[in-house]
Amino acid sequence: MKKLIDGPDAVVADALRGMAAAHPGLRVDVERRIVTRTDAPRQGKVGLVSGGGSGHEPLHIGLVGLGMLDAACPGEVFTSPVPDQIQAATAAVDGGQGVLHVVKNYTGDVLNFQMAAELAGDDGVDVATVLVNDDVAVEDSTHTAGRRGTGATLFVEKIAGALAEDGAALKEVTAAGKEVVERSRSFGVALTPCTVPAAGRPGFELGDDEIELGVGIHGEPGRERGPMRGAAEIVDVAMSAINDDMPLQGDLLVMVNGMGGTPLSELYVVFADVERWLSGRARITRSLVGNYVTSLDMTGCSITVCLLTPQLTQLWDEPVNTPGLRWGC
Amino acid sequence: MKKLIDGPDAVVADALRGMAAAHPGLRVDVERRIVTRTDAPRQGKVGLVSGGGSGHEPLHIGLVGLGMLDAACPGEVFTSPVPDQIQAATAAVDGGQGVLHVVKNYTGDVLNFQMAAELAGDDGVDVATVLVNDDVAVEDSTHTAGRRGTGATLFVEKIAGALAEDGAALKEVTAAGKEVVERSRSFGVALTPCTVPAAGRPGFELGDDEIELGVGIHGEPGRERGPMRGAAEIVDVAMSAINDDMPLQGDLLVMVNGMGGTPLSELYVVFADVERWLSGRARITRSLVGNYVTSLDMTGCSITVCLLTPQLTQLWDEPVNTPGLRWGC
Amino acid sequence: MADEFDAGIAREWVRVIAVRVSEQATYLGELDGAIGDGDHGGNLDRGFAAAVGKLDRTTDSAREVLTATGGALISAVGGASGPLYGTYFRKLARALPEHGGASAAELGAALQVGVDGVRALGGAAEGDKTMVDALVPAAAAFAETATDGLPAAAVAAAEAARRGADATVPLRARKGRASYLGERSEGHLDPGAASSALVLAALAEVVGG
Amino acid sequence: MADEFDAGIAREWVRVIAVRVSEQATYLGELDGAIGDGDHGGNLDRGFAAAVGKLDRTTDSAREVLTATGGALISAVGGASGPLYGTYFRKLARALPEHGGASAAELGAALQVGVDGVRALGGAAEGDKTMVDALVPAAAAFAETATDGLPAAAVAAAEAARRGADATVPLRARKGRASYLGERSEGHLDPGAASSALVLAALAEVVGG
Ligand SMILES: Nc1ncnc2c1ncn2[C@@H]1O[C@H](COP(=O)(O)OP(=O)(O)O)[C@@H](O)[C@H]1O
Ligand SMILES: Nc1ncnc2c1ncn2[C@@H]1O[C@H](COP(=O)(O)OP(=O)(O)O)[C@@H](O)[C@H]1O
Ligand SMILES: [Mg+2]
Ligand SMILES: [Mg+2]
Ligand SMILES: [Mg+2]
Ligand SMILES: [Mg+2]
Repeated sequence: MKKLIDGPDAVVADALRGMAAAHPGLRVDVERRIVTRTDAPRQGKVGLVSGGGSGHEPLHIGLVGLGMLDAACPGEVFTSPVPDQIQAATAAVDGGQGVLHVVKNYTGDVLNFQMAAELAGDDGVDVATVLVNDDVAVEDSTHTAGRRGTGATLFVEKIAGALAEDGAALKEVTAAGKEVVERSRSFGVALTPCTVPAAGRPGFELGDDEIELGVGIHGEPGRERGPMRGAAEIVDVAMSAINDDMPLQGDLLVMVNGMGGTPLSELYVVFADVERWLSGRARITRSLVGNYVTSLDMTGCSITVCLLTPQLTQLWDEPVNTPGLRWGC
Repeated sequence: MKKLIDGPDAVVADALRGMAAAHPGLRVDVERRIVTRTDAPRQGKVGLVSGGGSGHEPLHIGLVGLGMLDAACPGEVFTSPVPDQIQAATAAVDGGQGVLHVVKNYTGDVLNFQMAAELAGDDGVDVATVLVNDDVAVEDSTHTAGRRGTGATLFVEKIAGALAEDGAALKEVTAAGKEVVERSRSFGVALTPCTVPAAGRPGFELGDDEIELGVGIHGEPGRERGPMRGAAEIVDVAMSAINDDMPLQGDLLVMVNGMGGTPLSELYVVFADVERWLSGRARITRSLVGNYVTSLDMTGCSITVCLLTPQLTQLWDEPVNTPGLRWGC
Repeated sequence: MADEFDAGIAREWVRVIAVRVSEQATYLGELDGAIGDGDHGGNLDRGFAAAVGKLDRTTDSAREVLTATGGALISAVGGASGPLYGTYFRKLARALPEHGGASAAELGAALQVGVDGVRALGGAAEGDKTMVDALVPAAAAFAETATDGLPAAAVAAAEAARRGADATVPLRARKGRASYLGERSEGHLDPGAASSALVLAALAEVVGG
Repeated sequence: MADEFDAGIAREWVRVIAVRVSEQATYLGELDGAIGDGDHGGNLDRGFAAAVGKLDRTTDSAREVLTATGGALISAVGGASGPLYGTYFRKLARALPEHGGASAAELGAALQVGVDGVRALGGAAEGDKTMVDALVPAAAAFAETATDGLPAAAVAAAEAARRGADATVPLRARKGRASYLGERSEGHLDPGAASSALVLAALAEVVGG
C-alpha cells in the first residue's frame, strides 16, 4: 500500500487538520471530529447535520457551508460516526428551529444516528431524519437491510440545505429531503478496488478484465461481476437499472461521480454516453461531473439521477459555498 | 488496462462531447477541439488562450470561463495541440486588444504555440506569450530544454485571467503572468504511474515500495527514485527543493494538487504537513487542495507555491466561473 | 470458581473480552471482509479497548461496571456492532441488582434482557445471520442451567453461543451489510455471531467454568 | 533507378515513409518511452497518415508535394516532432525548383536547407541527441555524393543517417523531453534520430538505391 499519509490510524485526524488549515471559513474540531460552519448556530435556521464513514470526500466534510450542511461528522474510514459526536454536532448547529439528520442507509449509520437523535431529543433539540437509500443495485425488500445510500446524499444535502438557508421550517426541509430521495436513484461500477489505510490491502479483488457492476461506495459487491466493456455499454447497464426502477422522463439532474481514482476525462466520456442514452426519453437540465461521493482510490464511477420539479431545480440553483461545491457566491 | 472509454483514440473527442453536454455555458467545438467562452470574443478585452496535451483535466479545458481562459486547445493525450487549432482559438477570442498564450515549457508546446503565434500574427492579431516553467525538479540550465511547466500554469491562468477581465492591456496582462511564473515553484511526487489510453499500459514502472520524486505531469522521471515514506517526509523533500530554489517568506498561495488517482483525504493530509513545514517561515494566506493539474490516473501529488503580493492576492480573489474553479459568482 | 457475578468479575469479563478480541481481531476482520466491509475486528478492538479504559474501578456494583462498558462501546465503535453491543451491555446491566453482584439466575435473566435490547434496536430475528443467532441460544442455555451454578451456566451459554454462531454459516443474511450479498452471503460465518461466541466464552473463562 | 527527384517520386517517398513509420510505430514508441513520453511512434504515424491523405496528386511539382507534406505534419502531429519534421519538409520543399523535379545536386542542397530549418526552430546542435544528429550527416553525405547520381547519394545519406542515429546512444540529451533525464538519458537511442534514419532510408528505397 502506498498512500500519502502519516500513519494509517491518523488519516482522519490529519485530513481534518489539513481542512482546518485550508478552509478558514470552517470550524474544524479535530479532537471531536466535527466540522461546522463558523456562523453556526444560526438563530431561526434549521440546522443540517450529516456524517458517515470517512473515505468518501468531499462528502460530507467538504460539503459544509452556506446553503448546504451546517455540520458534518466523519467517522473512521468507512465506519459511521458515534452518537456522542453526532449529538455534539447537533447541539452545535441548533438555532432553535430543530436539526435535520441526513443519514445514508447502512445499519451502522442508522443506529448511531438514531441513538444520537435520542440523545439530542433528551437535550430538547427537535431532530428529524431523512434516510437516503438510492442504490438500485441492491434488492429492496424486507429481507435485506434495504438499499444503500450513495450519490443522492449530495442532492439531498444541497436541496434541503438551500431550503433551510431560505428559512423554511424543519417539517418542510425534511419533506424536501424525502422528496429528493423518492425521486433519485443511483448505480455504481468499480473497475478496481480501494484500499482502506488500516487494512493495507485492497478490500476485494477484480481480475484484469473484470468489473463489479452495482458496487457500493465501500466496495461492497453489487449485482454481478462481469467482463470489462466500453463506457457506453457500462452506461447502458447502469441507466437501464435506474430506468427499470424509476422510469426516466422530464427534466433530470444527473451526476456522473468518480469513485476517486478515475480521471475527469473518463467521467466526461461517461456523461456523453449518459446523454446519448437519455436522448428521446428525458432531458438533462442540471448536472455534475466529478469526484463527489468517492471510495478512496477506487476507479470507476456512479451515476445518480433525480427527477426534477421546478421547485427542486430552483433549490439546486441557489447559492452554495462549500469546499466541494460552490456557485452563486 | 481498464478505463471508462469508448475506444482509446476517441477519448479526447468523447470527453469534449461530455463537456459540451454538461456545460451549456461553454462553446465546445468537438471537431476542431476548441473550448471557448460563449461570449467570446469580448470586444476590448485581452483574450487568454492556453492548451496542451489532454490528460491533465481540469487543466485547461475545465478552466475556460469568466475570469480565466477565453479558450483552451486540448491536444491528444499528453501531446501538444497543433498550430491551426491554436490559431483558430486565438482568432475566436481576439477582441481587438490582443491575445495572451499561456504555454507550458515543453518543446512540443513551445514549438506549436510559436507557429500558431506566427500564423495569428499574419492574421493581424497581437499575440504575447507567457512561458510557464515552475518545476524545480528539473535542472535549469542551457543544457536542457529548461524546467517543465506544471501547477503554476493554473495560477498564471487565474491571475492573468482576472486582470484581463478587469480590462487591462495585453502588456500588463503578460507582465502579471510573467510575474506569477517568476514567483512560483512546483515539485511533484508519483506513487504509481499513469496509463495513456492509446498505450494501454503504465508509462513507467515503480516497485511496491518505491516512489518517483520530482516527477513531471506526464510521468517523466525526476530527481530520484526512492523508497516509499510518510507524507511528512515527502513534503519535506518537496518543500526543501522549492525553498532551496526560491526562499519562502511572506504570504503564500499554496496548491496541493492531486495527480488524478489520489483521494482528497490524502491531499488534505499533505496540506497539513505543508502548513507545519512552513510554520515560522511563511504564512499560507490562499490555498487550493484538490485535483487540478492531473496526470490521468497517476497517484501522488504536486505542491506549487507562489509568493504573493497584495496585487496578486487581489487578482486571485476576483470572481472566476469555470467548471474546475469557481468563486465570487 | 465464582458463585456470584460481582463487580470484580464483571471487570475481569470486560478485560478478557478485550484481550480475546484483540487476539482475534484479524480473524474477525477476515470474516467481515468476506461478507461485509472487513472492519468488525478493528471496530470491537477499538471498542473494548475503550471499555477497559472506562472501567469503573471504584464501584462494587456489576451493574455500574457494565453500564460504563456499554456506553464506551457506543462512544468508540461507530459501526453497526457498536450500538448493538453497547445496548446489549447497557440493557443487561440495568437488569442486574442496583448494588453488589448478581446470582446465576439474576445474570441469566439479565442476559435475556440484553438480547431483547439487541433485537429491538436492530430488528433482527433468529435466522437473519447476525449476532442474535449466538446471543439468543446463549441466554436461553444460561437461564436453563442457572440452577447448576454460575460456572456451569456460563459454560453452557458459551457452548450454545458457539453452536449458534456456527449455524449461521449456511444462512442467507437478512440484516446488516451482508444482506446486500443475497445468496452470496451463504457459506460464511457471520462475524458478529463469531464475536458473540467469543464474548460468552470470555464469561465462562472468568467465572472459572 | 531514378535520375530526377520528381513529383511522383516525392509522393512515393511520403507514402513509403508512412508505411515504414506505421510498421515501426511500436518500436519508435518504445524508444521514446525509455527517455521521453512514448508517443513518438503514434505521433509520426498520425502525421504521415495525414500527409498521405493530403498528397497533392495533380501537381508535377515535387516542391508542392512536399510543401503539403510539411503542412500536414504540422497540422496533425502536435508533439515536438510535428513542427520539426513539418519545417524540415516545408523548408526543403521551398529550396526545390518551383516546377517539376530536382536534380541530385538540387535535392542535396534542399536537404541541407531542411536541416537548417530544424536547427533554427528547435535550437538543437549536433550532439544534443536529437533528430539533428541524423539529419545533418545525411544532408552532408547526400551533397558529397550527389555527383554519383540520385540513387547513390540517397544510399549514402541513408547510411549516414543510420550511423548518426546510432551515435546518439551514448550521448546525454540536451534538448527535448529526454534532457530532463540528465545522465539517465545516456545509453538510449534517440527516437527522433531513429525516425530520421527511417525517413532517409525510405528516400533511398524510392529512388531505387
Ligand atoms: N440489524 C442487526 N441486528 C443485529 N446484528 C446486526 C445487525 N446488523 C448487523 N449486525 C451484526 O453486526 C455485524 C457487523 O458489525 P461491524 O462489522 O462491526 O459493523 P458494520 O457492518 O457497520 O461494518 C454483523 O456480522 C452482524 O452480526
Ligand atoms: N529542440 C529540438 N530540436 C530537434 N529535435 C528535437 C528537439 N526536441 C525534441 N526533438 C526530437 O523530437 C523527438 C521526440 O519527438 P516526439 O516524441 O514526437 O515529441 P514529444 O517530445 O513532444 O513527445 C526527440 O527524440 C528528438 O529527436
Ligand atoms: Mg463498517
Ligand atoms: Mg509527447
Ligand atoms: Mg463491518
Ligand atoms: Mg514523445
